[in-house]
Amino acid sequence: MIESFATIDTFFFAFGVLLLGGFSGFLVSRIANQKITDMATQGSAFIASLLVMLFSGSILYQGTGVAQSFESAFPMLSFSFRIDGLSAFFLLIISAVGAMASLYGIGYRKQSGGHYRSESFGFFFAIFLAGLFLVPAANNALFFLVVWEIMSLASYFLVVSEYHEAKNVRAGFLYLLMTHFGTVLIALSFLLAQRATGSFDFDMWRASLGSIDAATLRWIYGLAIFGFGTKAGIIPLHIWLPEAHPAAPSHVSALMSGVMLKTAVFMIIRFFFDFFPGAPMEWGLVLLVLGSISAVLGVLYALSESDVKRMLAYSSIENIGIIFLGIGSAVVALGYGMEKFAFFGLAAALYHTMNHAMFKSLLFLGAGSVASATGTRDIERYGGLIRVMPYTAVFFLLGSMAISALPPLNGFASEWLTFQSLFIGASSPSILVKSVFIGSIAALALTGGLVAACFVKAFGITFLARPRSDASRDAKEVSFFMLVPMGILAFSLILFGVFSTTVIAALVGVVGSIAPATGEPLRFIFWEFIEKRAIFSTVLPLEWVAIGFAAVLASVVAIAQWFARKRSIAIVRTWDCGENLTSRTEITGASFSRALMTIFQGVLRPTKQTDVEYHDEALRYFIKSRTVTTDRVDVYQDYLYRPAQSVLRWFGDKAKLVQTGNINTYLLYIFMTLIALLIVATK
Amino acid sequence: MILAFLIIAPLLAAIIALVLRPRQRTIIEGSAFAAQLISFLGAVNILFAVAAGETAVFGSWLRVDALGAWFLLIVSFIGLMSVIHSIGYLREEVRKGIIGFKRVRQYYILFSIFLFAMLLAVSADYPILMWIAIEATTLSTVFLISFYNKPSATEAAWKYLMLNSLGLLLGLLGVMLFFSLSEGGVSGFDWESLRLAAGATLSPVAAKIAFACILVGYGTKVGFAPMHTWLPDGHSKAPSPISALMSGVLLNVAFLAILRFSGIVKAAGAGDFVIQAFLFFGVFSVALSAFIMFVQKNYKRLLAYSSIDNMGILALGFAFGGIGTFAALLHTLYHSLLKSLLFLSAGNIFMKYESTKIAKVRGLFRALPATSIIFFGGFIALSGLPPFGVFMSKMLILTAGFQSHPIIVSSVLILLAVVFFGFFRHVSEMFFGKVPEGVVPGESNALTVVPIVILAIVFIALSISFPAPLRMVLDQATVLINK
Amino acid sequence: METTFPSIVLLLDGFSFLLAILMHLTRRNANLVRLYLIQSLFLAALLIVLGFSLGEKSLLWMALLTFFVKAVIAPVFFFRVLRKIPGAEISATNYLSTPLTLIVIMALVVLSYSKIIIPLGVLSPEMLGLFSLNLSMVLTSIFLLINRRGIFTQIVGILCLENSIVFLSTIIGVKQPVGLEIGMLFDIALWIVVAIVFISMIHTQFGTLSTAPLKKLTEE
Amino acid sequence: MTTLQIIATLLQVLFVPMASPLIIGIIRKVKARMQNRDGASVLQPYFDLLKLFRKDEVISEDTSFIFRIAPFIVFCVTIFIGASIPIFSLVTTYLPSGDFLVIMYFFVFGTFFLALAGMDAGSGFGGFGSSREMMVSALAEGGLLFSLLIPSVAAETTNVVGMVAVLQEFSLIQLLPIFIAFLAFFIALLAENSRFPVDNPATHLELTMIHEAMILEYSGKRLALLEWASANKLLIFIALGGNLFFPWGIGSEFEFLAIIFSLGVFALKTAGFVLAIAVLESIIAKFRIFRVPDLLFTSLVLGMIALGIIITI
Repeated sequence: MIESFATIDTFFFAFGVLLLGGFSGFLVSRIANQKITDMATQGSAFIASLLVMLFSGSILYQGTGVAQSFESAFPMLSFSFRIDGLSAFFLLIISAVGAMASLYGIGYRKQSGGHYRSESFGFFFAIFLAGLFLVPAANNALFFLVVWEIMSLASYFLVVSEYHEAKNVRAGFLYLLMTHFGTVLIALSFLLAQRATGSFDFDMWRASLGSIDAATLRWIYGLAIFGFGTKAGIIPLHIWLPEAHPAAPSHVSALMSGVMLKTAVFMIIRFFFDFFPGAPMEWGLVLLVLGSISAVLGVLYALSESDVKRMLAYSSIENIGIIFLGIGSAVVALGYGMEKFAFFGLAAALYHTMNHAMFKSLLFLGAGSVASATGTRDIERYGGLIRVMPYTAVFFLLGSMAISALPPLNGFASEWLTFQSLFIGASSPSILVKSVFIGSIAALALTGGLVAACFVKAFGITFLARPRSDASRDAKEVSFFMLVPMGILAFSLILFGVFSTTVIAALVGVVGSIAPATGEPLRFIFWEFIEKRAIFSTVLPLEWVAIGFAAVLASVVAIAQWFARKRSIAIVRTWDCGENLTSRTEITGASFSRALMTIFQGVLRPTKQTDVEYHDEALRYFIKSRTVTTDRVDVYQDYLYRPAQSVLRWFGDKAKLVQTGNINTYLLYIFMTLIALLIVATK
Repeated sequence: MILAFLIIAPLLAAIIALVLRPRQRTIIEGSAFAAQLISFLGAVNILFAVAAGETAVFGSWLRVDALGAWFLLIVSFIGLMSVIHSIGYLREEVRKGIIGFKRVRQYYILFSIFLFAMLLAVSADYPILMWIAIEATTLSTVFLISFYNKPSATEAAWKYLMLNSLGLLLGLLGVMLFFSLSEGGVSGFDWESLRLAAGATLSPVAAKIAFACILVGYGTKVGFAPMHTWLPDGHSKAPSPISALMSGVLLNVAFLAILRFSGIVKAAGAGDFVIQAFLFFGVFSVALSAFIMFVQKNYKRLLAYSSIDNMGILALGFAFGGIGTFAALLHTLYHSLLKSLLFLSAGNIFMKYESTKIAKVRGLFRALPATSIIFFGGFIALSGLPPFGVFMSKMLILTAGFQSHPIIVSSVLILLAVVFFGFFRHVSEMFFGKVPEGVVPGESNALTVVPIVILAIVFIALSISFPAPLRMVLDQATVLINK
Repeated sequence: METTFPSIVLLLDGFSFLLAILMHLTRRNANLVRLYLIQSLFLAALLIVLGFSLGEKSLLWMALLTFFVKAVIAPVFFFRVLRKIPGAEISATNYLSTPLTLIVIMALVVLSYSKIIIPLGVLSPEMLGLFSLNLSMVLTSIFLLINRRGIFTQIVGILCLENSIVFLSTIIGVKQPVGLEIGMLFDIALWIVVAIVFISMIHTQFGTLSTAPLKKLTEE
Repeated sequence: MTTLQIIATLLQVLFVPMASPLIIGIIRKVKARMQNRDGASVLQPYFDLLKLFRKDEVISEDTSFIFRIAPFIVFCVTIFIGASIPIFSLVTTYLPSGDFLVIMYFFVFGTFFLALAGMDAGSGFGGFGSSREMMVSALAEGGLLFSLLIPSVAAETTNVVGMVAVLQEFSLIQLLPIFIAFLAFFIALLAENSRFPVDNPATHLELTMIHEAMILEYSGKRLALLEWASANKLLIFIALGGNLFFPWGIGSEFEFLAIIFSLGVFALKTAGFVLAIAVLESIIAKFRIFRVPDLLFTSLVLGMIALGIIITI
């Protein structure tokens, strides 16, 4: 029965549903109101995602990939699909998050008083999903570029869907610009590969194993890392993330942050382990360094943010860094020819990819609910929401715990795996390699701690204590359609954490399917890893941990309650030292992170400026008001992007001088060109 | 026969307009439209004939091979679109009282002659005849550029006249040299005999010298940097339908001349010179336009520079040869469609905002929903973003060149990114934001929207798949050039 | 191809080159037109001579037409314009001073006699000389366009350039169908008309015939 | 399963909560003596806990369920970890939860909820307490991880019990890097257990307190649980330090005498730690909050160095 879904037709059928739904919005909105339109567009997206889930899941289960190819009107471009284990795995993640996001989207626009037309939004949403589904399936470089750009373009329109705010437009501009820049690098690497192999078909690239000279390969790898790194948001190519994610509606940000970044990870894995395996291990070190930098800086920036969605965006950068750590260690291991360990690192990367997709989309959805319930994204205006929105609070709490890698949730499992792969690397003979690995371990450890701090802040400031504004006092719990996906995601966090050993075993199976050694398309049989998991269950026994801890907790609570059963509990006001406590006496997010920011001020470059207003300017005794504005110096803008732009501008201004306006000059141009050509011609 | 008819039709329209009184505007418009329709249908007919393997011939003067048919189709189709747009555009102008009926009649006369000249140039079998026709395009467009009779327009027209006259005279010199320099003379006066003579007796150096003149001469008309200087002025001052024609078609026609001669030079065994020259002009045009577009302040000039940029890309494509030629021919089609689309919608924008300053244009999406969406889409497509065809044509051109000139191709790719940056900056500013006061939202005139919609549809259709005859002609043309 | 010409041909060719140089030196537009008139006459004469020596009827027709268009219509028009427009007699100045101008012209001549055209082994030595002569005439007249500030001068410069191209093509004996030749002449005639219209337009809109005010269109 | 096994296992599970108050008591006693005070009895902490359990509770109206569950979670974390680390015997404790990353992150788990609880009441003290606590634990984590990683790398296992089992066989010279790591560990210990010079467990002065600030709002049984939990945590760290870095005298088989013996050895080790802490707290002053990071980074760097060494030899 499962097998019947593991055919490419299911895949195409899903696209049919998706696009029909996407276009249907334009019709529905004519005859029905926006709410119905949302139902139609988002609902069909939901169904399509379910279909793709079914498809990829059955592929994984059944263990045989599918491939199909169609001719196109253009030479060299062929619409060829190939879904192997890796693609299926990523498809599964994408479609799962996609399903949740579209479910959430049904209620979102109304809830947030969204200022966008739901038919156009639904259209681009469908296109975006289609692009996301096609990227892992494409098997021809040009076709890949096409779908890659479709994905980016559609997401651009989603980002600017609330274009009445100039900020969003700027964010979209930056986003599309950066992504285009990345695409240029990608295209270059593809061109190089085509030059070396004479074809744009990925299969030909796979076939050309070892026939490409080292220099070309070096360029290919480098361009791929930075091209896809732009999409993945590694520092310093990350600047578009914190702009674009807040601008987009929350379920779109969930998709972008949760899965769109992962498509870049997907392609990097393909490049290093599938297309051109056997990269020298230095590339692994490069990835490790990039990963460490992104992880630490990302979480530091997240810590210093007060816009909840920007904070989540930065934390995505950090998680991408962690994923890169996994990939990097795998590359190093493969460079040393230790395939087993490479599997390990890759499994870590994939596992964290999956987990991050889950909890980051959950957090974005939660943030979206909070933002739409309170009408602001500034966490300084939240507070006490746990009482008015209990469900959202619980889900958000679970998300925060997972992202802070608290056992036995899934975040811990993948971070554990990443740590292990790094430990393996740290015991390598070469001093260089070892020091890089030790550095990465330190980075990862530091990151772990800082993430916990960051999300204590996020959750505590948002949901706990007293409301800091009327908006958050009067907030209401969000609608059913928005709660359900969050609930599902939150539940899956626990599921994928507790049964981590099973998951890891499964991932090793997936990794096996892209192992350079194997010839057949997909080496992944569902039953195989049931045995495999025995290996891991002794190492990472999270189910036992979970059970044990639950048991202890239950017994302790029971005992304590029994012991204190006669004691009463008095509900009184917080101790206020005789002052009356207002929301202004609570700790703010800024002051919560201020200590850490001060410690890392060398990196974060915080700025602080105080304006004091006196009652009497002449004699400055009585202060009327004192405003303190804190900010960060944006190093990348100041030292990287603005200079680049001004260089372009300089060139532009110089080029303008050609157009003098004097006709004699123009005639002279022609004349000189003629003379020059004549001289060249007779040379 | 059809060939002659479809070329004469616009001329007849011009004569009709000449004899009619200015008041009979509808008849004038109708005849102009009818003429364009006829020539378009004729072109389609010829396309089918050529696809079937025969060549349309009229006397010894006119002869349309695959290459000709390809360009003939482009010319006539864009001509048809822009005549439709002109009707709406001029009516709007008249309604606003900017121009009177006499000017309208004058417009249609010149317009028809212009198209007649271009059709003639594309299908001429004699190099000299082609030269005459192209010279005629200059003479007919001069007064269209100075149409608004403002000093700036006059200045633009004057520069256009002088530079192109000089260029074309150099082109004439080149033609003469081609005819004179092959030993034992040329048997006939047509391309083929010239090619044969060149293949037989023309010394490479002589061919190079002659081709240098051709390149500079017709290159001025094509708008290669640094001979491009007339182009931004002319395109930005002319009425939009004319800019659309000039940018979308006229440049291609001039390019056709260069292509034909380059074939002869190749026959004479100096192909490498052609390649070098194309590479130089290509890269230089792309670079210059990229940087100027980045700091451009006037959207019509922006589009004009984008034309220069695309001409550079074409040059590169033909330089790379092989699949690059195919892609370049494809790119001519896409570029013509898109650029005329962009210029026509720019015309609508101009009518709405009455300024060509980018800074003055804000909130386009609210002010002109249909036009703005098409404008934005046209920009996206033209800058080579998938899923549109230009992506494929550009990618194929680059691929063709990457084998032999990796450095050039990489730098061009970067430059194209710069173009995108500059272009996108301005477009996104124009598209979003608040509509300035005094601008009433809403499309002004259905006739100005229809053609751009049609263009958009045709472009999208052609970037998904093209009909068999078109593909056949394209392949034949590719063979012709690569031979 | 014919290798021997009546020496009159050489004379005519050389003189018209001198005329081209003289155009650089004269300051009065009227003289400019006269020089052009003479050059066109020489061209017509050349055509006649060649027509008789080669026995080509078409050349004679061409001569007639050339005479009619370039030596009758054009000057008439130009003179009328010059009379109509006050202050049009004095042409605008050069960019380069007279000696510099002459030096540049010399350089151009050297260029056109230099190795650029040596490889054209097609032509007999004597023909090569004529070719170089005409080439330098072409370059000189282009330089006239570049060097002068006056609208009028530039028009005449273009025409002079056209003349010299015709000289060149006639000398090295390019033959085209009469129809085409007529077409070309027709273009030139039209061109002259357009140019004259422009003179009046520019004069009415800018109040001068100098290119000085025509520098508005730049990248702002 | 013999009765001895059952007893031993029970002992293993209950040892930490039973013994931890005593440790606190001893430390207090020693400090008192060094300040020439008589000081309270070493059993005083037990009485305190008992008293607190008997008291009614006062809970702020601003709090949520986080505030109510946090103490239980924090306490259970300590119980759970205490049951899975080597104290006096290896065999009883070969629990799968002994992975040192699991242990570390379980402590983070506790800290996470403690910090949330601190913010929950909405008083300024609690907020700042949480802020500082998170800062300290974030920075301490690196040092702790490396100091635990070194034995694990040396012993090629991540399970603390397994580490001890392997390290017992090592010679002193092999253990050298482990001793370096111990310095890192000790700093982390002080930080994690909010002892001098990072925090002052005895103070209730707004500017200085960290841990106390977070639990300021607590009373009754929840306060008792928290106090008890911190005591457990201290003992757990002592046990880890004693057994991982000085891995001698731990019985690895079920014999009554062996267990007694290793209990004695453990008592000695613990005494050493207790003395060290007490003396330290008596002779040095608390650091300024922004000098704490220097200390913690020192521990991190020490850990990295030690790791470098251990892999090289």
